[in-house]
Amino acid sequence: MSVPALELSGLKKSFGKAEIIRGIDLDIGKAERHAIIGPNGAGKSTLFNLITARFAPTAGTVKLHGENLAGLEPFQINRKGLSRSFQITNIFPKMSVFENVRCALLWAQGYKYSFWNLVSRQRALTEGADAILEEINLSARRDIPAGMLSYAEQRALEIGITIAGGANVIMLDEPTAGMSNTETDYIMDLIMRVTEGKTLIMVEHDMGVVFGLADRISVLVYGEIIATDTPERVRADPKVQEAYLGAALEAEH
Amino acid sequence: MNEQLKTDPTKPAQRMRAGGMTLSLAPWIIAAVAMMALPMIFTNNSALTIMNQMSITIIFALAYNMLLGQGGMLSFGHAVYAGVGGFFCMHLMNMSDFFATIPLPILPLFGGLFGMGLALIVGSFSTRSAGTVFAMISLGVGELIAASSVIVVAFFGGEEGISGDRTYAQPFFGVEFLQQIEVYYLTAAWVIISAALMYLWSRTPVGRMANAVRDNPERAEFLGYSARWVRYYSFVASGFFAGVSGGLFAINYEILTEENLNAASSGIILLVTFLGGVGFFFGPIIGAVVFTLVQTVLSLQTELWAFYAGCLFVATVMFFPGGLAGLIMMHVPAVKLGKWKLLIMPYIKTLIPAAIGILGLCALVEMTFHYRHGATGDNEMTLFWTTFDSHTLMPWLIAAAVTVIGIGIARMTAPSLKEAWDEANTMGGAS
Amino acid sequence: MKNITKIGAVSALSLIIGASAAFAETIKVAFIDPLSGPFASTGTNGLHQFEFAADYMVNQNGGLLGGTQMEVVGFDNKISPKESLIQLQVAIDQGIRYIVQGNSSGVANALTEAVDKHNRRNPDSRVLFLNYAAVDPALTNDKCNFWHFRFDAHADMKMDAVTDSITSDSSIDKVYVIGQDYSFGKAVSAAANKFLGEKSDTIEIVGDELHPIGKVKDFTPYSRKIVASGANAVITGNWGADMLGLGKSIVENGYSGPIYTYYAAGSGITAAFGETGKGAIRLVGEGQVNPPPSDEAAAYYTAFKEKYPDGNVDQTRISNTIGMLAKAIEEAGTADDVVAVANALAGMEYDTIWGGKVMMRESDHQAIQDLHIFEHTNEGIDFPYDNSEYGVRVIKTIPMASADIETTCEMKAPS
Amino acid sequence: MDLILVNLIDGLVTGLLLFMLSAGLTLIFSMMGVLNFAHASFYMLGAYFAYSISLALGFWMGLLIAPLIVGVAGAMVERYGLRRVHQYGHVPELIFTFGLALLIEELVQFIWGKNQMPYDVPDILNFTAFAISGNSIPAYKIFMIFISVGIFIGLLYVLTKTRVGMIIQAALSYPRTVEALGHNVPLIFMGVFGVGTALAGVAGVIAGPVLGTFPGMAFVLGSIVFVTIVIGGLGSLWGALVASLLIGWITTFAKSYNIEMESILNGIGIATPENMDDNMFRDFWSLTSPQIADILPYILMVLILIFRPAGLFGKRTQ
Repeated sequence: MSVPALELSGLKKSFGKAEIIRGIDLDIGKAERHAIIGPNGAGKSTLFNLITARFAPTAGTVKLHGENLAGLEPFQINRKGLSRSFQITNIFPKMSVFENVRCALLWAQGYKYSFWNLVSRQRALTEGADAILEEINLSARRDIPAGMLSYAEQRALEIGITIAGGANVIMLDEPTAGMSNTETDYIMDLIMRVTEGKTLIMVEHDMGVVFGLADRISVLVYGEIIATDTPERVRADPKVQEAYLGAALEAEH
Repeated sequence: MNEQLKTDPTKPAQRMRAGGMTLSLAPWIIAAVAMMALPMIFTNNSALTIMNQMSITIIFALAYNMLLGQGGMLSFGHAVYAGVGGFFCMHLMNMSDFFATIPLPILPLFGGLFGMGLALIVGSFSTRSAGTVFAMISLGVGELIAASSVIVVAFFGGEEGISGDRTYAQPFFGVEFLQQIEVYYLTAAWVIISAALMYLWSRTPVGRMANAVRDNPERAEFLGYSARWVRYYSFVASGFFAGVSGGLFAINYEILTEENLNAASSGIILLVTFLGGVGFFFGPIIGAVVFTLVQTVLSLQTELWAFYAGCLFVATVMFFPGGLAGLIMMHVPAVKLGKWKLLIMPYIKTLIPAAIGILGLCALVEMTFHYRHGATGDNEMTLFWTTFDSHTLMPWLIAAAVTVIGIGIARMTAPSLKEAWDEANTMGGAS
Repeated sequence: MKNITKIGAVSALSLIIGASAAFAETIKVAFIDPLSGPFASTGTNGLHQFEFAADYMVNQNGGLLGGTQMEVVGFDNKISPKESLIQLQVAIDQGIRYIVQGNSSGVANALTEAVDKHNRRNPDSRVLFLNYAAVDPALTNDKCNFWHFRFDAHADMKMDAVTDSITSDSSIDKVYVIGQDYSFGKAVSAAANKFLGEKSDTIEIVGDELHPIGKVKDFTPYSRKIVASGANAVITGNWGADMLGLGKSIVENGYSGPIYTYYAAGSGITAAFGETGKGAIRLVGEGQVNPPPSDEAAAYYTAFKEKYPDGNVDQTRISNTIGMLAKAIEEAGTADDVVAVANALAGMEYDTIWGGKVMMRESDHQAIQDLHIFEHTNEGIDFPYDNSEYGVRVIKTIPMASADIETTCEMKAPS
Repeated sequence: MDLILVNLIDGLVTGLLLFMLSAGLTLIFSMMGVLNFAHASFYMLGAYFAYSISLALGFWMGLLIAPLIVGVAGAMVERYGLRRVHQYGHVPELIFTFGLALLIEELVQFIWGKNQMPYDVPDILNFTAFAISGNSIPAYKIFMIFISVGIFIGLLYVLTKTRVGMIIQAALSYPRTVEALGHNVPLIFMGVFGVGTALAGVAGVIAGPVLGTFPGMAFVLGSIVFVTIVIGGLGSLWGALVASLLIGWITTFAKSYNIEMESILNGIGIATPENMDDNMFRDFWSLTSPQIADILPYILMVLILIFRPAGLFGKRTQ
């Protein structure tokens, strides 16, 4: 078997005495679409933050394409091909939509910290950014400040920024949170398109999205994964039913 | 971010700002021509000296804005980079053998390199985080270097500072820089070059990422950029241009002293930059011009210049956080819509009475000051080309009346100005 | 806000354009000193003394050169060398040929160099620099030039007088030297060590230290050390808030001997010292005010107080400066040729209303005059300072002090 | 030994004075996230108001009334100035207080002139309380200690035992939650700002007679107050107390003992270079501790920020 795209082993995280993540082992294969679900407070966002080095793990390792990420800064992890979005919209509000995307392309196109290139003169950069705007359907909003976009548009932009760098592992933290049904459909469609052939890991509440998108689903409850399997089998798993789905479904209806 | 969501998307001013910043040469050519032509209008040496001072402040303020406006770093000790650059230039000037081999116009380059050198050192620990930590480290380092300027006499020359003579440099195409006008053109050339370079910097990948890091350092990190390195690069570049302004200071004044390093100078550059407007590249330029005029010209007219400057500054922060540049750019939408003409009459109706009212208020302030602190028997004072006795009732009544009427009229006409403003900024209708 | 910009622009224009037109119907003297900021009180009081002296001594006596009036124009340098150089340029452009300045040796150094360079580069608009209070010895030694004249005794000369006073007092055997950590403070310390070492074998310097200038909030720890050292005389070059803070703290923490100093009178300091400083504060300086040396001096002081009730005549050398400049202009027969005026000033002997003579030494343009040791007190004071009951009274006089003090100056007359 | 005791007392006075300023500043910072650059200006206003009042009504009325006026002035500044600027973000707020500091200094000069004011210790306290081997401790210093400690205890009581204090304490940690609980946060802000500035006013009233009442007094003290709360840890009242005392003692002891750089360097094994006159670092070699006593807090602050950005007791870095 080939090296998994992302491999978590024995991952733990405590804040003071509270143990939020209690030992997670999980392999996510290349080009797999993987969803992580679980009740509120299960530690989904913490898990995301552990993987992307926003927090340092108390124990355990994270491997990206077989490479241990311990001790790396977020920007270093990003350069290795892992990109993420945030639960709370996280864009550059004062810069234009176009510039938001262009910034996301800079490192990937190898400009690094250069101060001898003028960004406006780089055709590949401009075309690349415009192509992504096209893809996320924001071409019409190209030159207005990102902070003025509607909420759904900002979420779309966030996804655009996340995928722009060409990372092959994409992590999306609740991409459809707080959206209406039509908006959710639009974003789902968008995710499907832009993550074609890439590894996708996402945290999501909306079961429709999860079951529509994911190849496999992990269920996280109180810092532990109680099941990892295809959507159908997870749905049928009595443990999951008991621990999560039943309660969640009840609450939703 | 929520703050941003609240901004009104119909306000085209904001759209403009983010809009495509095309590399247009026109403003640069106009600026260059204007700088060439200015000495023909203002011919005497003091005007040249004041314009040189403006130029130096412009470079320094633009360099400062690389931090504050573009990088989101608030520094309370930036004068030390300009100062140290200047001090090194002064030492170079005094190394007569070496100095005789270099033409004077390249001296600021050395200032820049030394300013950059210091920034390389300090930045290595101060740019780890922005915000309060950066501000406080800058304050501490600034105080330390300023304090050592009177202790380390060997380098800083103590309270007298160190001085030299610019004319010992190698003549530059026969020019020895004996006259102010020659120095003026040297300084002007550096202003254009530095401003252009700083503008271009803001268009490079690292310059763009400086904005990104200012807005959202965390997001920038997840795009592959280390926020710290981006800040460091901005800081070092800013140190370079600050050093250039220090070098120009050395050439202009031929002396550097403790005041080039101290907290007051660092404070003033913050004031200048914010007054001009941090949100726009050209903001600091306006700030530098206005502040230099206030400091050198208004201070000849009134002892209370600093009081007025303080009021102007506080008013700017409170009412126009975009600074003077923001005030100007507010009008761009109206101009784009071709409706700016709608504003002329309301402006005349409101701003002229307001101006008169404010002048009346200034007169009252001046008279109070004269009444309290003027010499006995020296009752006469001259204000706005009128000489009168400040100890009689009449001038007070007149000034008070002018103030009340001026501001009264302005208040009365303000609503119609508001209407005209809204109208001029709405799309559609007659244009 | 825009309006203020407008005022700025308009006044700039009117100033810059109008400036060159304003040529001298009067003989103008540019006073370049702080008129705003923390040192403004000293500067403003100095300006008043200059304006009064020009009016009282020159204009009321029929002016100069057959009726030309003298006018003192204030320029605010905010005690910044940079601003001083800008204002110097503005003054020169207004056709002013005489510059007076006194506060801060740093500014004086910047100005004397700038004047020298300007005069070399622009022989058509040469100016003279009349320094009335900056006491850095270098100004009439290594850094001397033909255009600079000093009307005050410099720091070493004053220290010569102070140490004369200390050595003649047999009750003093332990001296503590303390000063601000910058060139002047260090010069005071060096001079005190030098003169005391030369003049006496019995006096011991029990402490010699510097403190940061303008940064000390509480002088108590320094005072403790002074008291603990058993010193019975203190010498300090402090001025302004540092002088007041140090002086009050020393006395309040139990020290009872004299404090010899340079700048501890007028500008609010006399009033603020009040009873605390009585008998303790001793100043060195020129120009006797209490008791008044002549009726003329008393009349001058009274007239000044009538005009400026809140002011003090605490720098009598200002009237000497104006008096000697006027005399030199009359002798030279012109106010436009500053070289002739400078030549008339150099070597001039002048009878001052404050008693004795002032001699402007030709070799270094340093004034030689009587120096006095004053005491801060409220007894026998005819002319108190700061509208308090306290003032300074002469307790010792050194006639023509340091008349033979050496100079390293190599005076070069312009070619 | 006796001198150490005397220095401890002197350092305590300095430290407690600093604490009265830094306590107010840190309260304001914790609540509003604003470093109030004008804080020392309110201290200056306290001294000037007290001086003017003392001319008419005597020192004690000054002590009573001046802080109230300063507090009201502070509250007005919050209400009509800072609250307006608040919407633009933290940096403009900081810059606003910076401008305010300049303006207050100009205003003070406009009203009271530029000279030092003859504001003196009241006669009733103008005596030597006791002496330790020839070093007299003025009664006024003891009075200053009592006032500062009294205020500290009062503050502690209000913060820990009263309802208002509970709300403020909660607001220190969870400002948003407190707002969500329906408390009038703007009013709390105004109150805290007023109380903070009033504390600075008290410090001014009692420090004016000993440290001098002059237009530069705010500038002399201004940045050192920030240094104090940064060292102590932004938002920590205990940190402010510890840092204030630390700075008070460090500066006092550095001034009292002539520790020379040369002996330190020799002590760690660096020999004095022979030709001192030509040496680039000659001024560095001849440094003594009193020379740099008042700069030491800045060095301390920079070091702390580098190695422990949250300060001694701080939790938040921003």
